[in-house]
Amino acid sequence: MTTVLETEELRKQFGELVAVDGVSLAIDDADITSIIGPNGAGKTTFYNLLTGVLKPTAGTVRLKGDDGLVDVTGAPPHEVAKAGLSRSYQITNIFEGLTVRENVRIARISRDGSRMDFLSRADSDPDMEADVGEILTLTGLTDIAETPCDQLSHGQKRTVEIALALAIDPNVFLMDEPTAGMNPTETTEIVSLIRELNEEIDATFVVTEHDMDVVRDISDRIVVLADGAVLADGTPTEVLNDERVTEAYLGSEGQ
Amino acid sequence: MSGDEDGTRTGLAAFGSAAVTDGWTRERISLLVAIGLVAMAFAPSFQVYLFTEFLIIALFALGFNLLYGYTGLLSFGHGLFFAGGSYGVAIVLRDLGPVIADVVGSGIAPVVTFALAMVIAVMIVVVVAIPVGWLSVRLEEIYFALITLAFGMLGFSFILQNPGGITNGTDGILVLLGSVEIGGMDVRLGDRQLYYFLTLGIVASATYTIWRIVNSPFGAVCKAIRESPDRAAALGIDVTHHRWMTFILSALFVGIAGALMAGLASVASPYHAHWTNSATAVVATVIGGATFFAGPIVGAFIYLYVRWGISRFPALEAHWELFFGALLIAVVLYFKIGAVGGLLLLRERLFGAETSTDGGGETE
Amino acid sequence: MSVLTVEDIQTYYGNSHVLHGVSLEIEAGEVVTLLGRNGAGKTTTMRSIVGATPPRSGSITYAGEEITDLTPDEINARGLSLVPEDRRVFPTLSVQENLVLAHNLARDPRPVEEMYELFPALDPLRSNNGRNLSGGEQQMVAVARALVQRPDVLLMDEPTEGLAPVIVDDLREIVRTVVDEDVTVLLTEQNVDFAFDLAERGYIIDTGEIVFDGTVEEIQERDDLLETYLSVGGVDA
Amino acid sequence: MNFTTLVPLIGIGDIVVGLSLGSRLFLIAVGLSLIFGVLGVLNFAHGALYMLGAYFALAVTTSVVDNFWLAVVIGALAVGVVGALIEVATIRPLYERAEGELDQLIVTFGFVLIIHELVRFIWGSQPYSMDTPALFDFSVTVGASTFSAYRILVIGLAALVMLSLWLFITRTYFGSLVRGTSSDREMASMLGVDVPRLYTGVFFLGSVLAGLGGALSAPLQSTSPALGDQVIIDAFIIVVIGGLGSMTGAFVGAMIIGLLQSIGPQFIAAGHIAIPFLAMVLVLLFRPEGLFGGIGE
Amino acid sequence: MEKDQRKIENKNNQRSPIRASSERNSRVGRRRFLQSAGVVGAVALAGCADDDEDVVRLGATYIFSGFASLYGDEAERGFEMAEEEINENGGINGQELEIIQRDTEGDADSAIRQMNSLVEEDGVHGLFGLDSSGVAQAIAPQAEDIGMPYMVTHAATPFLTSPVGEHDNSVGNDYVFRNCNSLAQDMFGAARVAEELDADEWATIGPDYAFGYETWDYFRDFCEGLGVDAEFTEEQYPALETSDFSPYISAILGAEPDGVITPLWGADLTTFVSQADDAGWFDAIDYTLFSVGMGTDLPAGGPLPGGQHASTRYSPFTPETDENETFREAYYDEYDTLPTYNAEGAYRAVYMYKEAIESTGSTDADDLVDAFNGMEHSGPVGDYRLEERTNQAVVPAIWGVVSYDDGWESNVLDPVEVYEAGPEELESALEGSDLPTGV
Repeated sequence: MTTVLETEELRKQFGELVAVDGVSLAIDDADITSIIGPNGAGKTTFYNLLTGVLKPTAGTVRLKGDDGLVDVTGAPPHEVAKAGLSRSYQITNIFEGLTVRENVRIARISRDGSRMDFLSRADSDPDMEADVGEILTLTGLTDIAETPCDQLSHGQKRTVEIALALAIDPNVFLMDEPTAGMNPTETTEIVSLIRELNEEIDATFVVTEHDMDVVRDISDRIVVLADGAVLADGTPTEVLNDERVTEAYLGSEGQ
Repeated sequence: MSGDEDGTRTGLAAFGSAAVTDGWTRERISLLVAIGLVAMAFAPSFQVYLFTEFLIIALFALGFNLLYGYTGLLSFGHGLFFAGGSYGVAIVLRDLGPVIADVVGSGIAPVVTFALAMVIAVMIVVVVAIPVGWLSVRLEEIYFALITLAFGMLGFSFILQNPGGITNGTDGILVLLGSVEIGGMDVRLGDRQLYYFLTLGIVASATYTIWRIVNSPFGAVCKAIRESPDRAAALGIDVTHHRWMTFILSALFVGIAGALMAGLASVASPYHAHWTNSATAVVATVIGGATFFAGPIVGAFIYLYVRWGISRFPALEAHWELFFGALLIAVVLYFKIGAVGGLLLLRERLFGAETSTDGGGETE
Repeated sequence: MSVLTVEDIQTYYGNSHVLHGVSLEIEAGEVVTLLGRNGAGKTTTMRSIVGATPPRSGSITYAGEEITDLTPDEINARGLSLVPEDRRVFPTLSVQENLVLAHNLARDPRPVEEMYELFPALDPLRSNNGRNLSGGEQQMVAVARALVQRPDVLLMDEPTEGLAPVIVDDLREIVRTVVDEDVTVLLTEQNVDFAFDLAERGYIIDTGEIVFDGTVEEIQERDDLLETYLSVGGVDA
Repeated sequence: MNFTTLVPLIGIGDIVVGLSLGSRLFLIAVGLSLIFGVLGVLNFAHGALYMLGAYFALAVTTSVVDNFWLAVVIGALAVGVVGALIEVATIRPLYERAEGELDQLIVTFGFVLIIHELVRFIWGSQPYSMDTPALFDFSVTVGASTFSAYRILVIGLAALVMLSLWLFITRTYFGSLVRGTSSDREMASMLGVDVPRLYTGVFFLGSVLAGLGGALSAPLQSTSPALGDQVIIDAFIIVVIGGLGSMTGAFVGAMIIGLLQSIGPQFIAAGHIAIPFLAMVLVLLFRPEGLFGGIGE
Repeated sequence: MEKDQRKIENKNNQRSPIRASSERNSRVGRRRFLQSAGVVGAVALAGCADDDEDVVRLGATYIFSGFASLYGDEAERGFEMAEEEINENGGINGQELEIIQRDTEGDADSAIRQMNSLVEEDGVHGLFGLDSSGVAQAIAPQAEDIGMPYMVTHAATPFLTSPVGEHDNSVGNDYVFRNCNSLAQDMFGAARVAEELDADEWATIGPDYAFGYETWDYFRDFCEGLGVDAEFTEEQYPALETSDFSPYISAILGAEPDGVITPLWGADLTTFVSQADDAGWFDAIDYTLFSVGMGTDLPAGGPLPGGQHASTRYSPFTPETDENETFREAYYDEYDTLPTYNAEGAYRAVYMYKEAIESTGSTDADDLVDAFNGMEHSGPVGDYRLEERTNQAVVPAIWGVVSYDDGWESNVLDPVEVYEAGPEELESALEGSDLPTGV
């Protein structure tokens, strides 16, 4: 097992508030790691630190590059993305005014480095179109490929979100509540999609999720964050039977 | 427009027959537009002038909209690049005209000079746009609008100060295109029809290029940035850098428009850099509809022809600002997505055709 | 006789269709909970009722009056107050100003001082600006700001989110006190136990549709519902 | 430029001039900033409203009642009414629009043209001058410089307006409504604030301030339809330097620009257009939010 | 307290702006409406304008919008009066005269578009107007290009009537004429005034554009040419539309000149005078020469302080001819104020076209150009000719002292001095200077 993403003593403070408090984690290649924790535990801030949206107060983030781990601490989001970290958002963040195909194509263009090509037609590269088609097939979006995204249902938008993350062919996928707001059928589909990708292309996933079924179902490993720090870390069986975790989730109900 | 015949002739013939046989096809419409544009040259002389000016303003607005409609950045200082184009041409013609005449001989000198002046003018614009854009794209939304306004006005005051005597201060610089002798005939470069065809050729090519750009991978990324800059960044797109590149491209096309204006109006005026001139592109774009490729063109048409229409009626002309202001307000209030949007909605009502608010014109 | 009736509302965000015909009936003095996972449409339902995101079709009636197309301030003036999910304490206003603002806008408000008795933790923070409060303190202000208006209907969108267990206990007591004064409450929660403690009836919403309604006891008995719609079960229940 | 003769000139007189210029600019900038801070509207017509203030005051003194103070008050209030009408009729429908900001900008730009033309139609293009109110119609000489006592009055009034506005916004209940609504319009509405009415009220207040600035300018400066054209650009610069939405910022920014315009030309003959814009570029690049924060700060 | 008295005088002068202008506008408005109705009709007749031989059409291009629109408004009074008079008296050669006005917006692009439209769409037979020198310089080659006479009635730069090639900036050609005095003629007069005044040190405060700089250049060169014993100390150029001139005023006051020449105009002049007054300017500086001060600012409400020197391109009282008196009285009846030079220039331009058309019996552009070249004409301003070489009117420079006239309820120049400013005078005074005379 090689480490593809590593944080060391990562810390983020907003004024008095310590949102992330010295998190050290090493994510292994081809694993699906779930990060869970109650609201306000620092999951979103942790994600923002990993992806370069926020600069950490202290600590480092390293990503697997061609020659071992590369320090990307404090790099802007687009560089982190290029270094191989792709994210999907908890609150859907896609290019609403464009069609599904255009959305995916843009991600593919970004990966391709043809961003500065301003004279050929965006849809003229057969290799790229084939790739885009493949991603659409893989994510089951082919039928609605030409629909503008602002006319999609919530579940479809979530899927586009994942398709975008997928299209830049990253080393690590960060998924912030990929099933949020989906109905059971859609959830099942997303879960099997993640598992499929994990098995077929050995993709590494870091997932936050509220739905414990999903967590139990897909995780190779679970990390529990509470108050900005790692409360528990291990296999699903270990973590889900940890008393501290139960407490953290149940709050006063445990008493 | 004319020239290299043989290969194109068969192509044109095929195109023409397709146009005639297939009903309201794209070919047929294009052919009609092309015929209309050529026929325009034989309209009354003033209409040729006005239409030439319209083409220039349309290019101005199209260049502006590359940055606004496609990348989401509202510039209030594109007059700077318009002035860059007009002054570039004026200065080259004034200071290098004689030198060039010495080199190439006086016969074709005006043509060579003007061509060279256009190229140099556009280069000057790009050289100005590089640092101005680099600084400006660090900001977004209203702040971007304000910093571009400030840069535009800095350019305006620079021109007024007449540094080293190159800009001739408030008077601006006269632009005299001269004439060439072809087969014993004296052909004036500034001749209405000739200059119309020249402008038409350049504006049509530039418009086609902009159309290609917005439909290119580069343009797709622009649209992505417009929709969601942070999402674009998360996909590995350097948003700031991409905006910078768009800024430069946008300035380049505006510079071409400015250069053409210098030739048409025969003067490079400091007011080309003034914010009120920058506002022309903004207003034309808003009137036409920023989300449509053709929006700025339609907007420029309305802008210029309404102003002209008003001037034809003394009672209106005496208070044209009143009517123009009222028109602006009416368009903004009653045409939510610009005149093009309004037209498409009308078409939808009449023919039941499907219309989407974005990209109607840009992908068809 | 229901005091608040939501009938078959369809609500959109832009072009995105969020609520697909939601109907609710709440009787005066009742405490009703609306349950569902993230993104199911709970918040949108609340926002539709208070006029922040008016439905495109369907109707909402309050005390016999159609309020579907009223503006949020008009609905507030009829006695409906919302504690929004994201608290939305005015960041540049002090705690006192936040409360006074709400107080002065209501027809028949409670005295502001009463709020400090209800939330003693806020007392020393009177002059602190909203943005300098912790999440829990903000939540208290948000609840107090709604209560000070002495609403007839109190809508609370996930009031326990981010609160320490001790404060959740306090909040439960406060809501009970309020309920005793014949206030009608509509409550959404992810913390189902909090909801079950307070509510008599509940609706379960999923992808913008009501999938179940019944008494709290009925819901509690249905493990399948809890599993499927509320991600409750196994370890964290 | 002869520096030796100029340097000793920067004395009280220049500072008084700079501050009085700054005071007039403050009155227009603070209204602009207030409207932007609460409504999010960049009101291009604010300069035209300033100009209207001067005309209304002139019209009152010449045809209604020859009392300067009454003219200033009536003029300012009348401008407020015009502003409120503009807001209700043409800006209110645009708040919910996706690209609303630009639409608002164009609409207010349209009003610049309309107000210009109406003023030209009613009063003609010729510049008018207004007499200094008798009470302040004397010159003050300090050292080498002589200036009108009226300038001191304008400075005092601007400071008074700043203080009252500050107290109004930070200390009163209505002020807290304004601050609350500016930070979270929807929440304010859900708590019972009639937001459209509050917006109209703020637009009215901002317009009154512009009208007051124009009316107070009338004795210092000639009144012509173009009075507001330059001023609105100065006001934009001030608001950017001070911070969009900030009253303190508007005050400090106005005084900075006033003093720059008063003292600057004596050193840099060629820079009077460029200097303010240069200052604006620098602020935008290094502190884009301006020197001060938002409403009430 | 002489200053205070002046203030009171000015206060008395000031008529109600509301009443005065509403009277004027209701009248003008009605006429404009009728005019427009006529043109709507004309347009409806499918642009038969060119074939309509019964009408003589002239295009009037002035600034009717923006900060300089007062010039357009003044000119409009002049040419409308001429149009009415001529048509009431049988028109031009029996043809009706129609004047079409267009707004140049003070901008070269617009001015050129309007000019082209007037010539090509309305078929005008001649053009007149232009306030801005910058615009006039841009228009000049265009007028030559389309071969249409252009009678400039206001723009004052000498380069406009200095034939191309004489100086780098010269744009004069056969088609551009000017019927009012130029900046060079005006400054010649100013130097003559300076010659007689007890002032050694001179300064200037002028608008920050070509007009401001050229005024100072010509003033200095004329003073030197005429052997005036003068030193030139301080120059200040505030931008157009400056709201506070005080810093510039203190700079000038600091240099302690004896005399100042200022070409400030319009709203800027009004602002300047009131602020200069507050700063004690008129106590500290012996002589202030207002070079365009008696232009649009002559009327009753104008700001010029009594006792100072001012020039005008036309004086309603000089020369004391019947022609001038008739014009003055008619104008006063119509507009309730004395005519400004911009009104007179526009008025006279129309009559110059009338005379040219009647003398040649033709409305052909080239015939008109020939008629104008070297034309001798007489108008309210007096008898003058257009100089053949430059097409510049040989009109005198008129300088005088501002004083209030109770009878006219207006500022006038009294006493007034007229300085002949023909080519000979200017050439000899400019010997050694590289500035062209433009005459």
